[in-house]
Amino acid sequence: MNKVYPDAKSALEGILKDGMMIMSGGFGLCGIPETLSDAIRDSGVKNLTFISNNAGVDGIGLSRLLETRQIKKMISSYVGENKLFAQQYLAGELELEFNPQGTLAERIRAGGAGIPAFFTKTGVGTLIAEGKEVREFDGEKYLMERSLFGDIAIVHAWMGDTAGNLVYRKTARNFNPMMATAAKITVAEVEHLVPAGQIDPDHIHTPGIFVKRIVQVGTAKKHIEFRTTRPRTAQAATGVEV
Amino acid sequence: MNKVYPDAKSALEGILKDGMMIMSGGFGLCGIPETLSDAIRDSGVKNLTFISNNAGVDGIGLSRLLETRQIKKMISSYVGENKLFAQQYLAGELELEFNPQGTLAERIRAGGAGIPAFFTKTGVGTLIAEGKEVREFDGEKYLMERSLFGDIAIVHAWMGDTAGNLVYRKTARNFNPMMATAAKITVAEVEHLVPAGQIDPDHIHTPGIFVKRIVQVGTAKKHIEFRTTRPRTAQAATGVEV
Amino acid sequence: MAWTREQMAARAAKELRDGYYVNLGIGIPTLVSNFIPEGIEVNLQSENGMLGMGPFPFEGEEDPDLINAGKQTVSELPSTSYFSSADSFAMVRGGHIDLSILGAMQVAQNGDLANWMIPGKMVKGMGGAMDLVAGVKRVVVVMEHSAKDGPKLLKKCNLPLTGERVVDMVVTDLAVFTIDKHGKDGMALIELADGVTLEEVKANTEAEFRVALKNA
Amino acid sequence: MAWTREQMAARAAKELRDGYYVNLGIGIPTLVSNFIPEGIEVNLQSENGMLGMGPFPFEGEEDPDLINAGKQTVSELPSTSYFSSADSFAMVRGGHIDLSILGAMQVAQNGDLANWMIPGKMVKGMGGAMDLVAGVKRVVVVMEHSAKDGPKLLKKCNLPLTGERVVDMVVTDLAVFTIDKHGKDGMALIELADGVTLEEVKANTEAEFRVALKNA
Repeated sequence: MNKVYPDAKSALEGILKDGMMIMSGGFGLCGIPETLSDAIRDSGVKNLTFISNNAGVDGIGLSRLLETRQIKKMISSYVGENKLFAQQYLAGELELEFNPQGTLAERIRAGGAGIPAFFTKTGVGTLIAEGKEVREFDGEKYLMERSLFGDIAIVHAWMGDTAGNLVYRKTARNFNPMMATAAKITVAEVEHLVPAGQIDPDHIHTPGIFVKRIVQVGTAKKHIEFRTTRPRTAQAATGVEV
Repeated sequence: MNKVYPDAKSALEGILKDGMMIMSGGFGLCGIPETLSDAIRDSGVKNLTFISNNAGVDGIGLSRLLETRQIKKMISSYVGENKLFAQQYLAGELELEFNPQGTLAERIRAGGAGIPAFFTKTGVGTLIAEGKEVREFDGEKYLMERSLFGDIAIVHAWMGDTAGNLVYRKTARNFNPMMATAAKITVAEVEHLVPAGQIDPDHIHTPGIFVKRIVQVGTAKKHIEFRTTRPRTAQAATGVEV
Repeated sequence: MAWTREQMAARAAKELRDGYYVNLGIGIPTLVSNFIPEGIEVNLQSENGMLGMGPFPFEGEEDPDLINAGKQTVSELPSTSYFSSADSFAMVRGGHIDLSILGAMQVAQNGDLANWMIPGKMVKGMGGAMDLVAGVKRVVVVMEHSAKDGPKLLKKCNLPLTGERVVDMVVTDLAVFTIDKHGKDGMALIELADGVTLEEVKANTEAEFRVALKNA
Repeated sequence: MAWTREQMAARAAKELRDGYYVNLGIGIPTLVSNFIPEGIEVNLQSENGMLGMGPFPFEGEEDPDLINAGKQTVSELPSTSYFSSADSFAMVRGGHIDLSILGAMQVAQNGDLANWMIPGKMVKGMGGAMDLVAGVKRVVVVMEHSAKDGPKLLKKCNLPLTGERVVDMVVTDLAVFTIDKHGKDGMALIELADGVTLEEVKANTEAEFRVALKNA
């Protein structure tokens, strides 16, 4: 059962359709499956709903599918980085569903885990609660949230093997592991592809069962959104602004 | 903030009380926090409720707290290995709540994750559904299950560091990671204790935030419940019975 | 002449497809792994937290930290990964496992399954059985056709259920049946074991079934 | 004379305790990490999936895979661990984080908080703010006492809420208040900034509050 594809285009072949719902990993520009989202752009498929914490920044990531108007709707927690997004939204050309970030993450996790709905304190008494069931447990109010499940998921990992096992690197992990579990077909792009057996099985973040197709993309497309540093002479203060 | 204790007794000092609810990791005899459960036995604390997938086998693990009648109630998925358990249960001396294994795991995960209740297909139309809300989502029936949260959790890990970060080994991981998140105070026993910074942060299974106390116990207390092997001359058949 | 345990396992193994992720129960289902058809790659899941379960270890290589859901020592494969019980049952419940092959005490003609308790006897617990039958895409039961006290394929189970409308196929020592668990086609006899007659199957089956024998 | 941004951050930092796990918002809250009291060890959580967040990296050591929730490059510490967004917010929602320090547009006297949208203006999204205020054990707001168009400490927020009854303490450039968010003690003024008078605070605050000044 071969899971390895030679490039992003072939890894997406036969599974893209107009109007489909796509999970796309990443937080900001960190850990986004940019090679795969660019290939979705190139495919020309349209009227897409994307579930993604953010919408890229102008010219990078999902923003490139906004340019071509292939995206009909976004389910996100924050889109503040993206001017094109704001324009299309204000012009009524783009639907938007905001989810609190933790609720979004948990809805995706629930989708992959066969849990159709769960309760959370997040959003009680806010606009997010509109139209949702509110229920008390042990004297506290909670909202019922439904799960999310995509037609396909695209994720980015640091390393993958031929069995589809994935390892993420540092904060590039973010939404990728849950999304990998929450779609009919998950396609993974990896910086490094190795034969099965090369990754310590205790270090695997996403077991191969969740990954149907895998493609090696190298490390070229990695971006820094806000480059913050401290000078080498400065004293090491935690999180200091410079 | 020191988390390291010299032995199991001191690691449990001041936190044990009669009648408390204790989460205890492990599956069968694999990955059980036996040094800590033995120390709970030695403390003499009683009327305990244990949440544990199994109840040890006669003479090992939680079974030793059955011998001393310190356990009032078990919340488990399978207790078939334990003759003493059967005796006490049939004599009406022990309460028992069976949970499907996946429901048990998810109730614990929910407890640690601030989710008071969730829906699952598991157990619909069975004895497990008695007294539980049944609800349809997209034409399928689901049960509502409540979360579990303990007074303390005891877990066993392969390696830990002074910041409380834990790494489990192979199938000894099982219930330990969720239980570590689902109690007011989590005490971890580890085979190997290292200074913070020695474990690759991408390999950590339980972040230190969940572990209040940690004690090194070595590898002496590890048991095999069913020793199944194949002779070196045999052909390598998967899962072959010998 | 009915099928042996090995023949039943071999028949169940014909349900495997290349690339399948499969969970095998204890007993005859475990034997299925000895009959995986040539050229087919199957990945075994063990619900205690392992994907890519290998065979029993060589003598002297048993590892207390490496067991299957039956608490037996097993070994690793190149594809192996480990995960928590929560992640394992998320995988099960979420429908990611293609096939579960397990034993049963009773199966009803609508797909109801009973395999975890007998009232009045000491109850050991359901372990992961309820999660597996509710969550796995396709459930194949492998069991003896009859118990000492009568048929096991019933109109309605009289033992407490493990799951409601969950069984897709039953392989016994006498025959193979399919069950349309969500639809209205009910139960169908699709194969007879070598040398077994239709009359013999009818005599030992309480459940109502259509006869839909292949190559008959 | 009101407090500077640095003085506000320093005051908020006094709420830190040894061993605390803390989430800091963007802006003034970020500055709090510069004022961690001597002898106290605090662990910073970044909700995108990191515990044990270190300072900005040295020039040339920026790593695109290592950012905080504000998408800024940061560095690792010996205690660092990484995890998924689901695990990160399980940590937040489950009440495992001791303290969250964050900015606000408005705070009401019952602890209601508004900090994510202004109707009629482009909405950027709430990110993780709603989860943090609902889940973290104790929430401290650090903000300017007044906006250009009037008070920010109100009887009732008129902007859409981020959370209902979630704020425990407010540090402004003029004063420090506590809020009994679940009880009936309401809001209390407990400190004045250097050189600020009670009258000045009263004139700039719409919310009703008790005066309970320490060492006054």
